[in-house]
Amino acid sequence: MREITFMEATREALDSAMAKDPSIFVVGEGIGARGGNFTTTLGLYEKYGPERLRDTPISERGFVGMCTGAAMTGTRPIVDFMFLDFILDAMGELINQVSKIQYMSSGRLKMPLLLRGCIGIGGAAATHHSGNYYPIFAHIPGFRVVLPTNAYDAKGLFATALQSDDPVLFLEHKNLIFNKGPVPDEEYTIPFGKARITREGDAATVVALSSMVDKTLAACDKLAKEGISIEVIDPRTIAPLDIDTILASVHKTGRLLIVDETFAPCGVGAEISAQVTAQGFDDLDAPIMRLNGLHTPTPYSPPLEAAIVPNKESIEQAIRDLLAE
Amino acid sequence: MREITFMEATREALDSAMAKDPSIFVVGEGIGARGGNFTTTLGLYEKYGPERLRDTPISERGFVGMCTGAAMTGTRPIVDFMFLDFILDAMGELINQVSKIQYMSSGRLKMPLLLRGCIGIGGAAATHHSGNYYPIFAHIPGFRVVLPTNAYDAKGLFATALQSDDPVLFLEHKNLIFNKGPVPDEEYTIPFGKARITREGDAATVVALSSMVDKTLAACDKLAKEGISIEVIDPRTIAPLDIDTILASVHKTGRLLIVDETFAPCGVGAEISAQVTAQGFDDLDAPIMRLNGLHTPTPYSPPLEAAIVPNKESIEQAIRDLLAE
Amino acid sequence: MSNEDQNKENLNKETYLELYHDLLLIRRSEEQLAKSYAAGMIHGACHTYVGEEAVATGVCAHLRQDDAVFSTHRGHGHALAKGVPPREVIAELYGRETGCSRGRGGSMHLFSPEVGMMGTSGIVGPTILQATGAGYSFSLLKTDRVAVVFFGDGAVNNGAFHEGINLATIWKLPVLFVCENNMYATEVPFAYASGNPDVGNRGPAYGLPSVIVDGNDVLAVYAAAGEAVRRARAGEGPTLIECKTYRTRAHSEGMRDAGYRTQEEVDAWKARDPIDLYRAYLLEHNLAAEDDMQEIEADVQAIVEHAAEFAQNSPWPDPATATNYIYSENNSQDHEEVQHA
Amino acid sequence: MSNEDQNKENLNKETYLELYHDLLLIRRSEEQLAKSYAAGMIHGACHTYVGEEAVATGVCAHLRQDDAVFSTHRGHGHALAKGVPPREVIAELYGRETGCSRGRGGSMHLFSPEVGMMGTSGIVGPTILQATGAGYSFSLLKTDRVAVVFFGDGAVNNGAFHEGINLATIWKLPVLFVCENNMYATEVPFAYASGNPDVGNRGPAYGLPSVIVDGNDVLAVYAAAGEAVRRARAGEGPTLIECKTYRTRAHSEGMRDAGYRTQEEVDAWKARDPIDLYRAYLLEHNLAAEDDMQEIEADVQAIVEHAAEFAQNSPWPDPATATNYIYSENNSQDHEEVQHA
Ligand SMILES: Cc1ncc(C[n+]2csc(CCOP(=O)(O)OP(=O)(O)O)c2C)c(N)n1
Ligand SMILES: Cc1ncc(C[n+]2csc(CCOP(=O)(O)OP(=O)(O)O)c2C)c(N)n1
Ligand SMILES: [Mg+2]
Ligand SMILES: [Mg+2]
Repeated sequence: MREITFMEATREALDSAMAKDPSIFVVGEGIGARGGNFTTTLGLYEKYGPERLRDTPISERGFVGMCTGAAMTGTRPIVDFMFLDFILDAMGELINQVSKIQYMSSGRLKMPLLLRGCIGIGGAAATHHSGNYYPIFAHIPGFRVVLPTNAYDAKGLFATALQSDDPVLFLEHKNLIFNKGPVPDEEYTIPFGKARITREGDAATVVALSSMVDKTLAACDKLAKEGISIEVIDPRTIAPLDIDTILASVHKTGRLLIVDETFAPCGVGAEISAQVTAQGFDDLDAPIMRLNGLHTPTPYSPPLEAAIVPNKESIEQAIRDLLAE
Repeated sequence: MREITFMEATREALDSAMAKDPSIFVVGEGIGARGGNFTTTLGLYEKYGPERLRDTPISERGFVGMCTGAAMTGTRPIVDFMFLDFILDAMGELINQVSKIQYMSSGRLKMPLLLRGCIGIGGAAATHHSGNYYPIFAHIPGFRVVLPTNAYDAKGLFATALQSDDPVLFLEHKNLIFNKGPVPDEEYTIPFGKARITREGDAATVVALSSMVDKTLAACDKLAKEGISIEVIDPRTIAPLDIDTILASVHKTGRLLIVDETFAPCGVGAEISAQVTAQGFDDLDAPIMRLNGLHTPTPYSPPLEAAIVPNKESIEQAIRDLLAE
Repeated sequence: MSNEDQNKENLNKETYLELYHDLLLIRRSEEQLAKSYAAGMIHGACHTYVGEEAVATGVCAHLRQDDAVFSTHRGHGHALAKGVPPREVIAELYGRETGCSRGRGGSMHLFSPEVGMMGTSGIVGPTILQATGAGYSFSLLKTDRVAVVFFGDGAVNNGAFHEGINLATIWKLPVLFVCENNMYATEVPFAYASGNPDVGNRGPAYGLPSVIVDGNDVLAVYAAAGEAVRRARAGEGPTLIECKTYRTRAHSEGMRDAGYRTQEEVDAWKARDPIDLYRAYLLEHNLAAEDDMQEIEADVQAIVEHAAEFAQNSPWPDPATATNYIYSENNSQDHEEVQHA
Repeated sequence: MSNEDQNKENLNKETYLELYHDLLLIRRSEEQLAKSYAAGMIHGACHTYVGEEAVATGVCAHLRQDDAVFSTHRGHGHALAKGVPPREVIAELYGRETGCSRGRGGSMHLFSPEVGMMGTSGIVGPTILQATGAGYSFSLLKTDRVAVVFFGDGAVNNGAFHEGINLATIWKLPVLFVCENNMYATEVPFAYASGNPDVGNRGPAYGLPSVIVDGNDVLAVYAAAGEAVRRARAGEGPTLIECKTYRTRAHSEGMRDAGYRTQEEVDAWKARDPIDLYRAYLLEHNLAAEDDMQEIEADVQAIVEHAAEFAQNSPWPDPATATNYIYSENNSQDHEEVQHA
């Protein structure tokens, strides 16, 4: 099968959806003629014009609130934040309005609002350009939160996001978006709430999020050489969260590690641990472990930056520690 | 000892601190001559005047950002949000600036910013006036997060908050602030990160947050009549979190339930569960359970509102279920 | 009445009487809600619109059902003027399943998309942006629909005002930004909270037309809104309208209303009650007869009384439905669950 | 030079030369950073100030060390003008422990409170509010210190601009709001992004004085800033100053600089290079001699070269210190930990 990048894959899904549905439009800084700082919309301005690929002023709160109203009145807006960090200026709109309007209108209004942005630590982007923040959106009712990890999933999950009448956060890790992978030409969707078992194994289960999936697989390759077989699960969406697939795996392996680049406290790993403890307690042969990035703002200097993020070696060690329990 | 309300207790701490330190000032809507929608500053305007009790326009982002700069330049601002819900418009300032400036300045700037607001579901305040949101601030590095539950603690914890050079969120549940309790006249502080064992017991440990403490104690009184003795822990601060006291209790009881009015996913209960599973696994005789408010925006109508919050009966049932495990 | 009488267009009698009907419907509904609040029938906050009726009435008279209105915490009048039945508004504040938000919202969350009432908000600011977005939809979809947002003077100092007006201006969106300047945000005077005591003179800073109107003069509001709606439908872009008006009751029911404004000030504004002024104006200029108006007064009285009864007799929402409607996918399914519950 | 030459006050020779020195120090430092970036010595983004030096230079010439400057993602020039040593700026971009933020910040997070450089921000907007807060501190503490914020045209459409300017105005805070209008936010033209192509004419909307200045004329900036600083120190409140200027390099180093502006436009502005203009002006009016300036040029060259060497030879931060400084309580203790690590 042909191989294209993660970002090309989402662009394909976006292009075909925009061709079919004239009510879809995109707003963001530099997403017009420039095609997006991360090439999210490259080539689409020429096809769909300035009204549907709308360059904006630096008014994150303003255009999120605007797109909220647009989604209430018959169009399907996409907000392209470039760096997800900029979403924080729009938190009031998102938590008090976007996530609540379907409920407060007793379902008579829909909220087909797609929010996308690049997340993640890397490239000495420093603390204003390396946020993750997805646990916040998993905490708040009303959102769908997608963490795609490869080109194939990116296309299918983005297609699903484009069809959703709920607000969706589509969060693309900076270190993944230019990775290539096999992607079918035809359109397809991947349902939210269905995890992918990325690697089968029976000694332990590792749930890895976003950029941690590839690093975990690399660690598992190494361990496999010693005959240690690890099961790796990529939830793909954290809201909804496919806890059943995780529970089934833990039932098989008896051991669970959650690897996440972002902060541990009140994070996704905590939620998964709490659910597995509550529902799979008797399956556990060892304490559930978490491996997270350090609980700190992101430093700029490369040696500091490298020190705060889990890597192949620290993941391998965490798995060994879990097996030793 | 004399009994005063929770809010009177914080006002006492605020008044004596403002009398001593002329660099402390308060901003908010209606906190001047009116004395605050929740009487947070009643009587202080007459003593300290308009510059130190500063009524503001409806510019939450603006005055939070302003107080960030003030805290960087030698004063000690207090932001009084009235309802905490309004803090969401200032999330960019809080997460990208307030929580990071000490770090980015390598500790050469301090951030003595005290943020207070009323939280909680009740009184048909509906979804824009009943937010809790504290798990978000526990997730982000850099904040201290305080959930006082009675008048005595409120005075001592507020005094500590007033001395802190870190940003502190002091979150007062609407249903607690007018409760009376014994409070010494003299000044005292209560350190952050020290839980209170509100009730001793050995059959199970219940960690209860904010408004859930009193409801849990009521449920435990009922169970006590049947000879069931439950230990109840009030963490008082969730960042820092006193996990040692919780672990010690679970070591004794072998069973843990966390009761929290707000959302379960990626919440404080999940964090406590994950830490206890990781560090106290061998002490557990049963799965750790959580009882949370339902994962939904807050409805207005009283019967709906009552249906989404844990109460004495549902807590009692949750404890019985835990003991039956 | 106002000194711009001369430059008032002549309307037909029906219109004059419809305006009177709407003014009165809002006033009597608010008076009913105040009574209900005192009687403990309303469970949360209740911000009445008494004294400001001319603004919603004069603006909404130009709107079609497929136009969109966005409002504030003080939104009962806007909902009624846009055509939400009084019984649904009152039932909502009573917390009943028959309310316009099915009891989910209460006073500050009134939704009735069926008639273009797109919502009120307990948070000051956001609906300014949402109206801008409705304007974006209407222009992208090539319709001539318009969006209107009502907001208080308190919202003017909020970033939402700045960002929303700029976005609507640079993209020429069909939006009316209607500021109800009643001089106070709760008890904080606008003259204290803003470096500029006016709002309707800020158009040049943004590049859109702006006007200052006597908000207690329904015909002055009607005239200004008419021109702004015409511009919007014609694709000429947004307009900022400041209506100078006054809230004659407390900020919200049950709240102390002292210490921030003088009795003289309140009395002076009561003497300019928009309904009294308009009624006198119609008679003085023989635009309507005493009986016409008495007939309307009787009709409105009956409507509001029946609405209150309807609300009083309406069922409470089923607690088993408390988590319905959070996600679109689940809505139908949730209903199922409820039935089987 | 500019057509307001006549109304320029006469400064003493030292001042003229200091301005020249500062202009040049910024230019040469930026040129060094551009070289370092190309050489891979800079790890994150690098937004240069080339072409805009007259703004920071003309404003900061009036500031004391105890005055506060807040800046943006394009902040090297502001830091240097406020007195941060070039070696600390360059070392910071190199990610070294000797940088002004100890390597934690990089280009967009320059902190040097010791000299009143209170920070740059990778997020557009917040420092406008922080400067307002510094003004609040200075006025509450009854000092005559002033706060200055530099921000781009892109920040003008952000709510922070609106809320910050209003707060500073109603409380008469000692703040200079200095907009560096270089006509683009990355590649989005201000003329597209704002309904009003000017910023310096917005004072009346807020109730504070505002002016439009030629941002490539250091003496024009110096004059406008001088009056604004005087007002601020005298307790007369804030001023909004728009400096029309231009960025002659790409938005950030390594970024494609095409498709949004014409070569003619770039050339026209290069022909008005603020340093060339000023140098010519000084000679023409016999305000300084050729040797004076050559001496400064040699000094600056040496300073910058040594700064780059210093940075190059500086140690990296210790990874064991990656979580220091998050909480004030722990800072000293963290240091301990580090020593024992
Ligand atoms: C963002 C936000 N901050 C504070 C409040 C609390 N609050 C409710 S109404 C109000 C005053 C609003 O004044 P204005 O906008 O003039 O409307 P009015 O009540 O005068 O009609 C305030 C401060 C709020 N609802 N939202
Ligand atoms: C809130 C926010 N949104 C978007 C960005 C991305 N961004 C970085 S610089 C920039 C353009 C800034 O333009 P301007 O304010 O005019 O400053 P200039 O770069 O022209 O000096 C943008 C959009 C950001 N840093 N912060
Ligand atoms: Mg008002
Ligand atoms: Mg610019």
